[in-house]
Parts: sequence; structure tokens; C-alpha cells
Amino acid sequence: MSYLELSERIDKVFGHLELRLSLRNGSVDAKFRVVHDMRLIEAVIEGRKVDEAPIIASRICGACSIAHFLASITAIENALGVELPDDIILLKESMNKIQVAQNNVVHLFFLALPDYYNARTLSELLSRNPDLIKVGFKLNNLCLQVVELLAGRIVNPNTYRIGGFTKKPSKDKVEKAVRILGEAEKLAREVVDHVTRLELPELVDPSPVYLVSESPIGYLSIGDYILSSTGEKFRAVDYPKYISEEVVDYSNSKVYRYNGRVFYVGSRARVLEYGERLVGLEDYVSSIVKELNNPYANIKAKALEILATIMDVKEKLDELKDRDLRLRTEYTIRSGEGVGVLEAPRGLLIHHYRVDSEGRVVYANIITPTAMNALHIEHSAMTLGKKIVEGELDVVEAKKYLSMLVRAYDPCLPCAVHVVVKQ
Amino acid sequence: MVNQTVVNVVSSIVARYRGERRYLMRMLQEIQSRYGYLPRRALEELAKLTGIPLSEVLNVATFYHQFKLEPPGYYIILVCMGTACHLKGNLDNYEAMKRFLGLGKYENTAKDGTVSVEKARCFGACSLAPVVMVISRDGKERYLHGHVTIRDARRIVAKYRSLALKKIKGGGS
Amino acid sequence: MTWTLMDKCCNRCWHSPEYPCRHYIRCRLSGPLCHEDVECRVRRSRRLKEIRYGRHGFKINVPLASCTIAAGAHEVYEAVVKEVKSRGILADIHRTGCMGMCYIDPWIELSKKGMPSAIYANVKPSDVPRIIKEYLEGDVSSAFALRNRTGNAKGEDKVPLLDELEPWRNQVRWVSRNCGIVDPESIEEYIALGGYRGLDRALNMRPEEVIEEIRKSGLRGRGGAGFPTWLKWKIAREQPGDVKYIIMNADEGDPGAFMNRLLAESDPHRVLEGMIIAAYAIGASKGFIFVRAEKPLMAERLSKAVEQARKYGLLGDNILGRGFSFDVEVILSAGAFVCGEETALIAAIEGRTRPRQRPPYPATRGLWGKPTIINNVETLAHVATIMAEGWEKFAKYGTEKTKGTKMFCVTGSVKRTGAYEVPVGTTIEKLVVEIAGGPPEGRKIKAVQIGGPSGGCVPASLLSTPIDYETLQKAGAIMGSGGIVVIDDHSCMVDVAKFFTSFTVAESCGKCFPCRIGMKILYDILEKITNGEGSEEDLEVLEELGNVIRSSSLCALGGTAPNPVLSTLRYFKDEYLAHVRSKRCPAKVCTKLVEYWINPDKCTGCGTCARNCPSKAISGELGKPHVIDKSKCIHCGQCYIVCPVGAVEKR
Amino acid sequence: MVKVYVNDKEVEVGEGSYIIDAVIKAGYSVPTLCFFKGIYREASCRICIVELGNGRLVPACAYPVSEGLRVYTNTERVRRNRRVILELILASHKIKCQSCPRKGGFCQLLDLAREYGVEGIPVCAECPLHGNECLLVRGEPCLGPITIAGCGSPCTREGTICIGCRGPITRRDVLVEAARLYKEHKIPLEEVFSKMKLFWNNHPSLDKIYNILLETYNGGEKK
Repeated sequence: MSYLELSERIDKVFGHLELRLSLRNGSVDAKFRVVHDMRLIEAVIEGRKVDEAPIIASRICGACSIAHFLASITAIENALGVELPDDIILLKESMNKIQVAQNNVVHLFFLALPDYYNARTLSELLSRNPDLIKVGFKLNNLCLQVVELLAGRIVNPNTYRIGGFTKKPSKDKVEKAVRILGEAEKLAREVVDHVTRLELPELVDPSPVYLVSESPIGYLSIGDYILSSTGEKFRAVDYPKYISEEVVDYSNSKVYRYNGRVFYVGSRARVLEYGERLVGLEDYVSSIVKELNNPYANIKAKALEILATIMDVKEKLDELKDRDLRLRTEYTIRSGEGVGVLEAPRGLLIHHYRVDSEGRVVYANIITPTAMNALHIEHSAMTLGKKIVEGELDVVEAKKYLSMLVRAYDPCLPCAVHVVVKQ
Repeated sequence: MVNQTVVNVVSSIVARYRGERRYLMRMLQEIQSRYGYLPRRALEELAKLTGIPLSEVLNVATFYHQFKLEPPGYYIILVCMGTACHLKGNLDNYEAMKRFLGLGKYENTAKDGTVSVEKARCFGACSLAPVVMVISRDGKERYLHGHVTIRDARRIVAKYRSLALKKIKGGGS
Repeated sequence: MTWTLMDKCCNRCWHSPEYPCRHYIRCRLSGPLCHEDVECRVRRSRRLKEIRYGRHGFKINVPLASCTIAAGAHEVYEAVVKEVKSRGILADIHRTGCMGMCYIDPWIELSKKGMPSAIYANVKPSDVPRIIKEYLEGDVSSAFALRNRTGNAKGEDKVPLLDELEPWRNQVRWVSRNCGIVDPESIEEYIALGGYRGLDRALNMRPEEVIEEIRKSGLRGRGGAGFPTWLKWKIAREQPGDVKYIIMNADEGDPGAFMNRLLAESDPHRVLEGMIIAAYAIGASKGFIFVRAEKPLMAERLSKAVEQARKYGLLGDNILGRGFSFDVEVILSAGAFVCGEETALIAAIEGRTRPRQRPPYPATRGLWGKPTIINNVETLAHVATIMAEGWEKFAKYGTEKTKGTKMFCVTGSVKRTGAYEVPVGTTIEKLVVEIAGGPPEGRKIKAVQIGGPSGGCVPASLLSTPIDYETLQKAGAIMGSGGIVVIDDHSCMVDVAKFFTSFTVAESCGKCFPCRIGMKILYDILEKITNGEGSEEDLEVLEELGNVIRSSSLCALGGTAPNPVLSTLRYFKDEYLAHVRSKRCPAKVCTKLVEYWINPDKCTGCGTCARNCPSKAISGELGKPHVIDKSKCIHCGQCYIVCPVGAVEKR
Repeated sequence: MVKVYVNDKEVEVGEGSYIIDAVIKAGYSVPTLCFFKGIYREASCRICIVELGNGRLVPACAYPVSEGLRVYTNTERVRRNRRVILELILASHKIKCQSCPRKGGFCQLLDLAREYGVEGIPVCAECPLHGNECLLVRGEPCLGPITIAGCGSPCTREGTICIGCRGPITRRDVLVEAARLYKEHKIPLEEVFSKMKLFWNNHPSLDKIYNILLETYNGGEKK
């Protein structure tokens, strides 16, 4: 076999994407082609008022609008030098976390799991294994309810503005959220039990470098630093020094390298970095941690995160409900530069804005997890390709594994393609 | 004093029709033929005497085209707006008359109170289209002009204006 | 005081309204019936002759109806009186109604024993002496038409007979038979010409038989909707209760339709007779004549007819000794087009306003909650004639579904404007071109608008359509009360639609939304189109909105109000498109879309246009051709109207 | 008792009832505006029209039933007519949802407008005042007065301004009223425009909306 080109349009991902694997005389090349239409959100944001930027940013993607919204607003708060009280940060983080949980449910049940049950579509899986999927639906619904309670509505949050929340969540609301989360926790436990026992295709991560935002305490909090698997820690505002971006001609998305190396972000990275902080989940963590050098294991990490975040949010809200909260600070418009870093469902998300003295955004840069993962996906696919060359893998099977691989990263293409070529 | 006579007039009309609701239109017509229009005071009095709510009286008074709530000129020039008259250009006549009298869009009566120009419904004299009818305020005089042209229109206005001036003066002295 | 037919012949006659005689009507013509007396009989036949030919053998008919009066009949009448007096001749000057040929108004008819009856057209007061002189000298050559030929007069062969004239020949004068012949203010003449025979006959029958007679005749309401008259009566008859009402709808509001006025002014007793018959058939005890105050002569003549009928016991208690009591009250309507709608009319009589939702129909719950029949003037006139002549003669005319004759008022761009009576099912072409003479020279018929403001426009290509309820509805128009307006190529169809819409907008009672606001919006869109600001989407809106208004309005006014727009859109879409696409009015009517210029060859430089121009767009020296400054012109069209030599032209 | 078929479902109602009684008895519904049982049977709003078996459209509230009557409450023709009628009603409706006592989603007209997809009522109609201060009073450039309602106003409920994601109302009177409100609460129009650009940047009537707002806003100032 001298020449083979596998070109696979991947379904069951957010958006349009093609993975092209060419095997030529023993050499292997993979291209992660984002064919989703350009969205150019950064260009839209530039020139807008600061309070409008998060509104636009949250429209980048309906699936994780809260992450974009919060990253954007954090960047602006940083640029304006807003000091937030702990209460606000706590609620903000809860908002983000519960969305991570909800997003992971969607990914797991509706996108990734069919592969593991040899079902081509969700409906096929549903007819075959209705109980499992019903759990997914229910869990998703419960998470969405909490999202709505915290963020005002399911997509595009409207309870939070620069400097804090518009309204204090009523005690009823919080209690209701806690109650729902209690219910969700039980279901999530079932899910984790189930998913951690799944058998994964074997693959060794070709480039086990990851980046993750720093959480001073707990899990998935919003910090000012970025950590890498190499132990390096740098300030978020300094990201351009460490992360280099590159435009490729075959894709509508940019690709990124960390210190010249291919890296990945996402649940796998988060569990590897903060797994030991998950109190009460030590058994699960230890059962999957040895598998985590396999990119496919991302789904197990995601399953674990569902439970972890639900428990975490529940605990935080429970703690909040009897307290008198301070949820609003005043801010003044001034010029400045700020970077907002947080862990979106798919991994590290960076929003970077420069604001002029009239409160207009003059520069915007958004780095999304999918774009950061792009090179890593290519490299993983190449590893898979090598297996074909070496005859370990049948070509027909390879196609399936390829799409499973891409899905394991859960790329979100609408997020990736807002990127615009500067200069 | 003036109001007292209004009361007398209205009460005699109401008495004649025993104040029955079904004669409301007739009573209004009588009041109008007495004054040339429906004075507000008379309507109020009518409502009081008959027990019909004033709103109902006004409902009828404003609904039908015959009733006027503003005093008209001595002569009322009715410009027919029937189909045949429209096609033959009576709207132009109407506008020419109004311009001749210097009336604005919502004014119908000349400032000296001599003539009013009004659009009217078909008189059924379509064979003479375009038609202009002139009636005096008290309804006693009635003239019809057929095949009216723009020039006629002005002539008609001028004629009845001077006629009215004469009558108003004659009546006053 | 001369003896009249209505008076007692001698003391043996005992008829009075209090003690009515059964044979009163027949007795008038072929009496006396209760006793044998040669003198009385001779007296009657002498009087009948007098009525027919005048007392002195010379009779001058002068028509006095609103339309002829408008054309100057009063002055002619005075001139005739003066002339007769000054000549010292013995002549009966006889006031009649209008015979429907409005284009010859005012006319006079002279008839003398031994001479042909001659009709003179478009008479001016100054012509009167000459006409009378010529006629008395036996010369009828200047007459317009003759009723008969005797061979005694000069020029007889040159003048056509009335029956030969196209408008006359093609007519079937059924209800309008007396118009122009009888004195509308004389019950005597009406009876002498066979009036009230129908009532006499009806009262000899049981009410059910009367309804059956009407059913056989196939008469349908002439007011517009074409509901079978007998069915309406039957429904009302079968309603329980003693109190029922009948209303004569004489509130003619259609612009362009005046047959009801013509009938009621020229032959009011026929209409009244029909009403009494209808009242007998349904068992009504009280009737109302609802007549427009704006048509005073009609109201006056109807009231007079009611008075006379009451005087001779044709109204009141125990009519003609048959035990049937009925009285009529004339109510002056204050004028609203919507009162043509049954429920609105009832509301007006009750002293309220606005129509209400039907059903319940007035035939079951009408005036003051009692069963009420509302019939149009023409329908009732037909009833009287049918009862007098029998249903067979009536049913001879017309089509399968609609029997009899109908009066149509043809106006607009025709040579012979008038009200003509033809059998239902006559083609539009025959009525408009043959009878009414078509448009003036050099113009072409573009469309025929049938049915008043709520009717529709039928294009010239469909002129061969027979006029009856069903076919007209298919063509997008309605019969309505029978007003026909002929529109020639000098008129813009969008403007016509706008005119009718403006009418219904003004006349909408405002009760229901589709009509009140929908029509206003239709009008606004048409205004936009005629101002050259319309778009093609507007045409779609017109159509959709029109259909909605038609199907969901409360009363018939709203239900038919969009017809002019919808029918013109259907047949004259190209004109609409010319307005919206190329911003051009093909007929050069919409002033905003035409450009005015002064033809320098024609302009005399009088300066009239410059003086009348409201925007001071016209300049030029006196005596020299003027010019219009296009940038200042506001397209008001004043210069076009005022120019005495027609030098201002549109392009 | 009279047998009536509502959407082909047989139902018996007492004699002298109206279609609306039969419809309700059959378990269907028709929208009504001017009808109040026992008080008004005016049949003037025409929103309750239903289609009869013979194709006629009649108002359900005032049309008496008869034996064997067939009534269809939700045909395409009925819906289309209702939509146009609703548009007409709204065309003549003074839209001052800001001060309307039915504010906060208690507006029947709003519900109908939403159901039949007619624009005209602004988000303010849905925005509840209970416990909330109007954002305009707080001086924030809320687009509530000029945005098509129907979302349930989640943003203003949460105390953030409406950003007009459902699109603008292009009716002049609504815009004039909005401009008056902005002026009354001293909200600079530039901020409003800036918010309008978020979602309406390519709206074909944007210029028109701008101009009307500006005109009214500045026009009032001169007086």
C-alpha cells in the first residue's frame, strides 16, 4: 500500500469538520480541516462598548455561551481593574461549572457514547439502550434547570454584568437549585460508574503536554495564571509569550503551539492536574488516572467531571443560601488591557481585550480550546495512521476509530472559526 | 336668556314626540332644522328631557351625515361625490371652491359665515354630473347646478356669497 | 272643484275610511257596482277620458322629479304656464314624473286630440313659446320623438316614434310603466291607470296564496343580495307573535344609482301598493318608509302618497273592508350608506346606530325584536305590478334563476345617461352600448362598474356577460341596486378603485376591525400607488387584505367593500403594475405621475395658469408662451384645469 | 338540544347557544377579545371567527348554533384571517405597554400576537414591574420599548437591559413613544443606537428607525 487518503467528514460534533489522513509511502500526514464558515466574532467585537462585548462573545457558541460570556466579562473586568468580592466569584464559578457539567452530559451521551455501543446515531442507541439515554436526557434537563436559575436562561446568560450580578438570587431559587443538584448527583454517580468501566481503543498520546488554567483552590475555578504539564506557571496576560499562533491554509481555524510544542487542553488535562482535589471521588480518579495518557480517555474524564462539578456546585450553593451576599461592585470606565482565562467545557479558554478610555474595545483576541487542540488531534490521528501503515489496524476500522478519536476531544467548530487573520 | 329659548325649543320638540327613544333621529332633525345645526346646549337639554344618555345622543348625532355640530354658512354648497360626478371631476370643483374661499383642509365654512362647502353623497342626478347643490341653512331654498365646470364653481360660490351677504344684512336690519 | 274619480258618485255610495267598501277600487273604473246609475257611470268614463287626454283636449306634460328639476324643469314649467296664459288657450298643464331618459331632461310632452303626442327634448324656457306655437300649428318636425302617429301633423315622418328609439325599444317597461306619464301626486290618476288593482286582488286571496303567487313569479330582492322575496316573507309569516313590521328601504345611498328615487318620485303609489300587499302577506300591522332626508322630493311624494291612501281607506283600519289593518309611517333617514344594510337600517329606526351580527335575521328578530321584513323600493313596485298582472307575465322575462325585469341606472361615460328597465339576463353590452349609446365619440369603454361602491369592475372584454346575480358574482361584481358606471379610457382604474375605497372608508360605521381599519389601510396603499410610491408587494397586500375584509367583516358593507379593489386588481393588473413599476399612470389621471407642460403653439400667454399655480412654478411674459419649471411643479394639475385654451398638456 | 360538529367532533349544546359554547364544550378554544359572556356579544373584533362547513367565516361568539352545523376552529384560512385581523387591531392600537396595566405578560393581545406571529407589541408588555425597577428609570438604554415581544423578557426579568435579539418594531407610533421615553429618562440616543447595532445592524429598516427616533428625540427638545 503506497498511497491512501482517508477523508472523513466527522459527524456528531458541533459544526462542520473534515479529518484528512494521507498515508504516502510510509509517511503519515493528518489534516484537521475546519470547514465551518468563518464567523469573525473578534472583528465584530472591536469598536464596541465594553458592556456589549460579552453579549456578543456569548453568541460565539450556544453550547457554551456561559464560558465565553464569563471569559469575556472577566477579561473586561481585569482590563477595567474591577475588584470582585468573593461572593461574586463564587457564583460566577458555579455558573461556569454547572455549564461544564451540562455540556459534558451532552457530549457524552449524545455524541460520544453511540460509538461505544456500535450505534451510528443517537436514535439507534436510544432504541437499543433506552434506559441509559434516558438518564442522559434527565441529567441534561436537571443541569439546564440549574443553569437557568443561575444564568437567567439556558443560553446567553443575562444575570451577570460587568461588576457583578444584577439581582440577588432569591433563597427559593438557590434552594431549588440545591434540590435539583441533589437529584442530579445521584444520576451522575450512575453515569460515572457506567462510563469508567467502558473499554477504550488503545492509543498512546503522542504529545502529552497540556495547559490548564490555574485554580488556587478547588476545581475549575477562575484564576489569573495558566499552568502547564511541564510545571511552568505563567500569568494569563503573558500568554502571547508562551503560546504561539499560526494560520494554516487548509483550515478555517488557527492552530497553536505552546513553547513550540503540540499540546492539548480539556477535561483530561483538568483531571490530571486537579484530580487529587476531588474529595470523595478518589476511587474514581485512581481508577481512570492511569488511562489518561490515552486521548480516548477524555470521555472518562468528562464523566468524572459531571459528578465532580455537580457536587461542587451543590456544596457551594448550599453554603451560600443563608448568607447575605454582596453581588455588585461599582466600576468606572478606563483604558486598560485584560485577559480572561477559564476552563470552558472543552478546555482552556482565553479572551483578551484592550479597552480605550471611552470604554471601547480596540483589540480583541479569543483563543478557544478547539483551536488549541487542533494540532494535537492531528498528531493523535497520525499515530493512528502509523498503526494502519504498520498493519495493526484495518482501514475500515480505522475510519471508525478516527471519528471516535476526534469526538473524544469534543471539538466545537463554531467556537474555533471566529478567528480572524490580523494585520 | 339665549339658553332659555333653547330649552323652550327643545322641550316643545320633545313634548311633541313624547320623548320616545325611537324618535331621537326625528327630534334631532327638528332641532337641526330650527338652528341649522345641533347646538351642544340643545343636545344636553334633549338628553336631560328624554333620559337618553348624552353619549347616546351624540352617538346618533355624529354618526349620520345629515347632522352638523358646527354652525354652517347661510348657504351650504353640497358638492356631489357620486361616481359619475367624481369621474367627471367634481373633486376639482370642490377644491376650486375651497381655494376660492381660502379654506384650509379641515375648514368648511367661510369666515364671514356666508357659505359652507361640503362634500355630499350622490343626489341621484347623475345625468347632470358633475352636480352641485346649494341649500340654505333653514332648508327652505334649494338650488341644483348641473354640468359644473371650474369656472362655474367659482361663479356659484361668488353668487351665493353675495346673496347670503345681502340676506344676512337684510335680516339684521 | 271638479269631481274626481275618488269622490262619491252620488249619495248612495257609502265608502269611507271608517266604513270601507270591498269593491272600492274596481268601482272607480268600472263602477258604480253597488247601484245601477247611468249618470254615475257616464261621469266616471268622462273623467277617465279627461285624465287620459286632458280636460280640454290639450295636455302638456312637464316632468317634475329631482333630476329634471335640476336640469331646469321648474323654469320650463313656469314658462309653459306663462305661455298658455298669454296665449289664452285651454290646456291642462300636467306634472308628471321622470321617464328615466335623463339625457333629454328637461323634456315636455304635448298631446292634443287628433295630433300625435310629441316629446321635445332638452327644452329651455325660451324654447317653450316656439314649441307650443309650432305644435298648435300642426308642425312636429322639431320634436324629439312621437308616441304615436296620426298622419295629421307636418314633419311626422321625420321624427321617430318613441318605440323606435333604441333606448326605448330595448326596454321592457314593467315597473316603470307609469313613470313620466302619471302625476305622482295624484292617487286618482294612478287608479285610473289601473293602480291598486293588485292590492284589491291580493286582499281577495289568503296571505299564503299571495306568497305563493310571488314564489311562482320568481321575484328576488332588487336591493342587491337577490334573496328570494317570497322566502323572506314566508319566514316572517311563520314567526309566532302578532306584531310584525315591514320596512321600505328608500334610503338609496349608492352613488350612481337612482332608480328607487325615480320610482318613488314618479310613481309613489305603486311602491306604496306593493308595501301594503307585502304587509298583508306577512301579517304586518305597521310599516315604515325609511327615506333619505337628502332626497326631499322623494320623501315628500311618498308622504303625500301615504296621506292620500289613508284618506281613501287604502291604509288604516280594515282596509277595503277585508279586516286587514295596516298603517305606514314615513321616517326621514339622516343619511348613512350603511343604513342600506338591514340591521343598520333597523338600528336607525330605533334611534341607534350601526349594524349588528346576523343571524338572527330581521325576518325572525328585527325592529324592536319583532319579525321584520325589509324590502327595497323597486322590489315593492314589482310586487304591486305582479299582483295586478299575474305572475305569468312577469316570469316570462328574465333567466332561469332570476325572473322579471330590473331597472339599471347607466351613468358615467355614455351618451344617453338614464335609468332603463330591461329583463334580467340582458347583456351588459346591450344595456351600455345599444340602450345608453356607449361612450362619446373617440373614446373606448374600458370597464363597466356595476353595483355601486361595493360592486366590481367588469372589463370591456366581458361586456357580453348577461346581467344576473350569479354570472355577475362570478365576474367579480355584484348586481347591487343596479347602478352601472361606464368607465372609458380617460379614467385610471387605480383612481377609480381609490375613489370607491374612499367612499367606503368614509361610510364605514366603524364597528368591526376589518372594515374600519382594513379599508383605511387599503385606501392608504392605493393613495401610495397613485402617488407613485407603491411597490409590487403592496399589490399582494391589497389582495390579501381585501380577501380578509371580504370574508370576515360584520355586515354586507364590509363584506363587499373591497370588491372594487379586488376586481380592478383582477382585470387591470397591468395598470397597477404601470403605477408601481414604471411610476406611470397610463390614463394620465393620477396627477403625481403625470408631467404637465405648456404647448407653446397653443399658449396665448394669458397668464391664468401662472396666477393659479400654488407653487409659482409657471413663468412667462404676458402674451408669450409660458413655461412650467419642473423642479417646482407639485403636480396639482391646476394649470391644466384653468387654462382657457387647453394649452397645458399632460405627458 | 342541538347537535353540532366542532372540528368533526360531535357535541350537543342547548338551543339558543352560540358557536363558542359548542366549541368550549367540545374541548377546543377560540381566541376572543371583545366577547365577555353575558355582558358583550358585539362581534366587533372578529378575532373569534371560525369556518363553517359551507366555507363561510362567522364570529363564534355571536353566531347561533343550528342542527348539524359544522364548525372548524383552526383551518388555515381561519388562521390567516385571524392574523390579518390581528394586524389590523394592532395597527390601530395605542401601544404604550410601558404604562399599560396589563404589563407583565397579562396582555391577551400580546398572546395572540405571539401565537399568530404578528409584530407590533414591544418587550415592555412582557416585562413585569413586580419587584423590578424599570431599567429606563435607572437610566439604562434598554431596547424593550422597540423590540418585538414574545421572548417572555428573560433579560429584563433578570435586571439586564433588553438588547433586541428578537428584532425591531418598525411602527412609527411605537418608535415615537419609545423616543419619548428615552428622552423622559434622559437616556442618550447614542447608547440606544449602539445597542441597536448589536442585532439589527443589517435590518432593512434600521435607517428609518434611527431617523424616527432622532426626529422625535430632538423634535421635542426644541419646544
